[in-house]
Amino acid sequence: MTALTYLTGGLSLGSVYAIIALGYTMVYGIAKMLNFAHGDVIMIGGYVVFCTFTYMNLPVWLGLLLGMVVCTVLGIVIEKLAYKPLRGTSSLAVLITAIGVSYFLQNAALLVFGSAPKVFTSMFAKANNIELADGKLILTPETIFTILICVLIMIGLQVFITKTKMGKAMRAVSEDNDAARLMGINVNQAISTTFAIGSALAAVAGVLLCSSYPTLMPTTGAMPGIKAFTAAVFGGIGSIPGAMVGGLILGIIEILSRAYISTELSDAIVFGVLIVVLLVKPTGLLGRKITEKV
Amino acid sequence: MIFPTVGVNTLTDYKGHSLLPERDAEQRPVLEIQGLGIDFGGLTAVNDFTITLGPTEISGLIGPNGAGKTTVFNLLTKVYQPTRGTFYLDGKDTAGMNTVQVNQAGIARTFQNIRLFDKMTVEENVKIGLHRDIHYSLGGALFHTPFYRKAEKRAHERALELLDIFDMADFAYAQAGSLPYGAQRRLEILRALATDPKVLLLDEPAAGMNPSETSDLMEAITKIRDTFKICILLIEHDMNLVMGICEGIAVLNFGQIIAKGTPQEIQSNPQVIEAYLGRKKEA
Amino acid sequence: MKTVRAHGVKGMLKRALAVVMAGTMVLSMAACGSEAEPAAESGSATVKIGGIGPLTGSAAVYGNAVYHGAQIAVDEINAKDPNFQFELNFQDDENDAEKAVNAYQKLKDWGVQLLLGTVTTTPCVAVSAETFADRVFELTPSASSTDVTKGKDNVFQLCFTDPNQGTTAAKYLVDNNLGEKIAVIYNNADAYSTGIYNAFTAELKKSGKDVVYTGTFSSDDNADFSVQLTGAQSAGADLVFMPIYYTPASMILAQASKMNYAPTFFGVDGMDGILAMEGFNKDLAENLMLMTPFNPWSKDEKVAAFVKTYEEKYGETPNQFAADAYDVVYAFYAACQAKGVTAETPASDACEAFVEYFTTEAKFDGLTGKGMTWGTNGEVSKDPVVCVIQGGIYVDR
Amino acid sequence: MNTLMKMTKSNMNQYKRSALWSYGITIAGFVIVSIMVSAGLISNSLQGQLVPICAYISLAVSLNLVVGISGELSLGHAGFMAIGAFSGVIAATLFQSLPFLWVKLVIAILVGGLFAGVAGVIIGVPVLRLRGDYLAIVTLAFGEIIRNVLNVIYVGLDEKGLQVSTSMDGIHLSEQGSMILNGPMGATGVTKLSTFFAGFLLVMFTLFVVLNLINSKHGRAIMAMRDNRIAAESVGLSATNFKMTAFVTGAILAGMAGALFALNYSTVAPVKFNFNTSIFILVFVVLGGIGNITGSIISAAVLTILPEALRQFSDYRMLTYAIVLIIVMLATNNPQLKALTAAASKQFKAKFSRTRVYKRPQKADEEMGGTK
Repeated sequence: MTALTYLTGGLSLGSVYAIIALGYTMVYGIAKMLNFAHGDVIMIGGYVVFCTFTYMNLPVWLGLLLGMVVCTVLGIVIEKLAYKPLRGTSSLAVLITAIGVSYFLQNAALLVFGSAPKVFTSMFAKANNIELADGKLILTPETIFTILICVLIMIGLQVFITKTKMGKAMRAVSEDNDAARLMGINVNQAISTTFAIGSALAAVAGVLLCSSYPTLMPTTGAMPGIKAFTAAVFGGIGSIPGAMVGGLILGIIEILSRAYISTELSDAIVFGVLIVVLLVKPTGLLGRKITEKV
Repeated sequence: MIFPTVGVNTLTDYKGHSLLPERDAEQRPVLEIQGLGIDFGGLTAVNDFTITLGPTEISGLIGPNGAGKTTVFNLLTKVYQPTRGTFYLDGKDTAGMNTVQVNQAGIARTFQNIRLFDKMTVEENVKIGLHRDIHYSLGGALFHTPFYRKAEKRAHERALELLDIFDMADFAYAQAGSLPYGAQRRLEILRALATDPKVLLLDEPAAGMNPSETSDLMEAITKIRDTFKICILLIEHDMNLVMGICEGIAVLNFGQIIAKGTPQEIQSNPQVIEAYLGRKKEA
Repeated sequence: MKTVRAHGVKGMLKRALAVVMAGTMVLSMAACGSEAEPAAESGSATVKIGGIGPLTGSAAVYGNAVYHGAQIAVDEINAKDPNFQFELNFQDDENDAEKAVNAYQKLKDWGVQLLLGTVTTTPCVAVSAETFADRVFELTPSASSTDVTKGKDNVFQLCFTDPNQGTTAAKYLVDNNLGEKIAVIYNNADAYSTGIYNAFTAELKKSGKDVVYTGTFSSDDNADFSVQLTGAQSAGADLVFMPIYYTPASMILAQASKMNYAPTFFGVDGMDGILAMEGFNKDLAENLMLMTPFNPWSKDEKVAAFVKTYEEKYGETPNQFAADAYDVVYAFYAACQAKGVTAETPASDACEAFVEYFTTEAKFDGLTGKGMTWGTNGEVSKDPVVCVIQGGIYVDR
Repeated sequence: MNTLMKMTKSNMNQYKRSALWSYGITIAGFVIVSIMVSAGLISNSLQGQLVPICAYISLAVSLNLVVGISGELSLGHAGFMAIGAFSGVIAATLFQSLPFLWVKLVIAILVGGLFAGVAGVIIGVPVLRLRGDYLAIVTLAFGEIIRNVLNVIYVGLDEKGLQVSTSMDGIHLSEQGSMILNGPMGATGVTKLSTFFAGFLLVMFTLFVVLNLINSKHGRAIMAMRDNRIAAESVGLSATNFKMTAFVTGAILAGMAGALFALNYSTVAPVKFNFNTSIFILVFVVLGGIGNITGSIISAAVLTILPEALRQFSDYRMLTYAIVLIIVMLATNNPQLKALTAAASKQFKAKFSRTRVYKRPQKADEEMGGTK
């Protein structure tokens, strides 16, 4: 039974990674940039929703909506001010700028919200645990809802990018920026939309992250951000189902290695598995093979 | 000379079927390609590509756009591993070799969309081709020992010699990317030549050149063949060049060889005229 | 608490505005390239106290608490004593040894006479090596490792040392028969936590008891504790010792409650502050035991006054970091009075005088203990207090 | 025209020219700062940063070898720094009894470089099989693994020799013994050995190695691989060998810098060498210009001082740092601004330089080969 308990713990952690990884993979897939500030947008989303709960006493759905709006606006503003001017330059320059944005968001949050950690009230505080096998195996509502929402978002995104006009434009941009422009696609608009969606997802991810692990600090987004990014690469960055699968597997590996091998070395093991996977499948579990034209 | 090897499996058979000038007929072919083919996701890009080249001949590979000419080059340099068939270089089977090994075995190439090392100087581009001919260790490199100095000096002289072929020694220190288009093409040829190949593959060497540059190039290609005693296979759309210097020509259409022969034979081949020449507009 | 919240909203908006202002300021500064002098309100001669601690980064909460606590003490003293003025210059070290040494050098340029800090252990070890060489007196409110003071006669601690806390905690548990089976969850990437853990297990072994389960985590992933808690639960532990800070502890309590696991939780001084966390469900901490020198709900007059001022000024309940820092400043004040240290005293003279004072005559009453004295090794001697949380406040045991 | 060509021919090798700049700036910086120090013109704050600045310059230059020259984005450089730092500290403690400070320092730095180099080989083999962003994420992973593993390494020393274990319980020291490495607490009570002069020498050594490597057949091959892998392979250069050379050299130099850095403080903990530090070093490289060694030197020095210089902003210090970072990145990389500066420098060059620049005719960006 303990093994199953660990497994559910892994699912719970993995589902949080998965939902953050979706945002990473979305932005990487289309804008071809590693948005290292994504974890911090999640943190901002968490704070905004925290404020709506604690200070304004808004209902859950309204708070979430507000958080999504704020994050979306934030995402678009960041994209316009910091990333767009660098479009077409070396990806390293964009990477460093993203890190600058990440520093900025963390320190801005520190000044605005203070350094003291806040405790986030779970969105699902009113729901009950599901207890199986005489209470030995417990599934928290956070885990169940995170996985459900993650699957819904995954399907939604998949439908969006395959079926809608904007989604198709985004895919075209991801395939070939210049060709897409020549075909009359507004590349800037497509990338902005990508950031908007990614940031809105960040708000959702922030709420789910903080519901499962309720401490909120200016650095809250940093480590889950890196882990989720690893998950996205693990699953094949750019692939939407890959992010989901990568996140879940990474969470389970992390918890199991903590439980059965070493709590000290669990991070090393997670990263070790990532390395092995990439050596066997250089573009991740569900990633597409890239060939260079000669 | 492009020679049909259908039914010819051994190298000794080659002599008997050679249509080459005397000088190559007595020698073993340098490149023997047998039934080479590749599929991309079920689509056959090149199929049953079979030709044989003598050690000092200049041959042409022509065909309409999309016929698979560059793919043949990519197969010969193992940028793509062939789905079917193989080729022998100087009698040695190349199956299982990669790009690097094929070059070390003696095949060098140029690229249709020039692939120079743009940010480096002209001389350095040639020196990179000379790499395996420059002998000093990593220690020599890190501490610039006398071995390093001597070897670098020799390499420098050799690079200038090569540059002289196209009269480019004066541009030795210019950035390769800043050269005019035609000069870049010539530099790429020199870089390939620097690796001391037995077979030189030129992918549209005259593209973007004006007629006078092209005629200089024709002269230079012949000169290179004469000086270095190597086999040259080129892809070219400029029919004056192809008909002017090639001793044998293979015509490719939809990945299949539709004709092989001397320039005269090709010019009068009705299939070729229909598939290729007939549609060609004089530029 | 309501007033605190109202303050919070307003404060936040204010601070948000300030961030925007800062951005504009940077731009305008870049444009005209002017140099802003640090805001020094130097009217009369002041004794210069330098402070170092993390004001940004993941440990910012501790540094800010120290900064705020010390500032309150400085303001009080300056208001009270017209003949004696302190000036506090507090520098950020991001909880990094390199940055802490940089901050210290900056303070030297400023003319620091007394050093309050540094707040966290690793930076403190690095800085104390410098102050030892420079002969600058250093009293840390919270860096509790013995490495901080080892071999340095000028460095003193106001908090308990880690081994001291670990040993005391183990003794207390055994003497009061608090747990049959004891588990430990600690942060193995943190000097403070590891130090207490090592002393704790060593002491426990002496009394013939064993730890049934040890779970570790590292600062970076203090998010998921399901493995550690499941481990403790399946080992049948009825007491979980947590020599960790309150942020991860709050997570542990929340997750344990979800798992229906309710052993006795026992924390150390790092646990103080858990009740002040905004949004924390205090029911989770019911019956949590902790060793803390500071109880904000204490009836003590001085404590009540400090808590009131702190809440008014910073909108949150002070924790032991703030109280320790407050005490450090008052200890400085007492020493200055006793040894006649003034703005003119060079740092090295002040250092020798203070070393003598602290090792011989000092007997200091503060918020975090009565009759504190110091040994030549720099360690403080004061009584540990074990509290239990009941009804959302600390109750002495 | 003809004379111009002749001049081009006799022009100095571009690497030699940039090498002269790098050495020149380093030496000039050292001389000026040394004079200022002896004249007492320099603040404690700046003086305290001299050794870390030297360490960061070495780190930036060595990372530039990997990122700029070899063209592989490495996000785990701090890992090599960590290995150098801790092995250096252990070596310095082991050789405590040797007479001269500088002998101990040199040994520590060499040991640091050696261990980091070994790690570089072990890590390089799998890492360099990957490409692009996947390679970057694997270097990040290795950086984190190194730090994670260092967190569980305990090293003690007594008269019987070194003891190494993965936990405190595994070390049984005699009375005279002491711990050198204490897991997550790292090393405490380190004797400070590093000096500004030693730092200067390490920077010079780093420059010597990196610049010589660049200006050799190995360096050309490394850059060829970076600029156009397919073309490089077509002339018979095998990718992994040369990338490995750059990667391991970078690791060794980072390890040496790590040892210098660690021996400047009385304590060093694994947490120092986290992802943020790797990024910090990468920022130097990117801001100084990818592949530009002189740029790395300047940006490492400036960006190390900057957060300290921003202390006057107190609460807004790190926020200001972030804003400055973003603005500088935008200013130096925005295509429009870049075109402007390029035009200016071209005019400058036309006046003062003898380098011949040909304008490349606009060619249609035709894709190669009709077939795929």
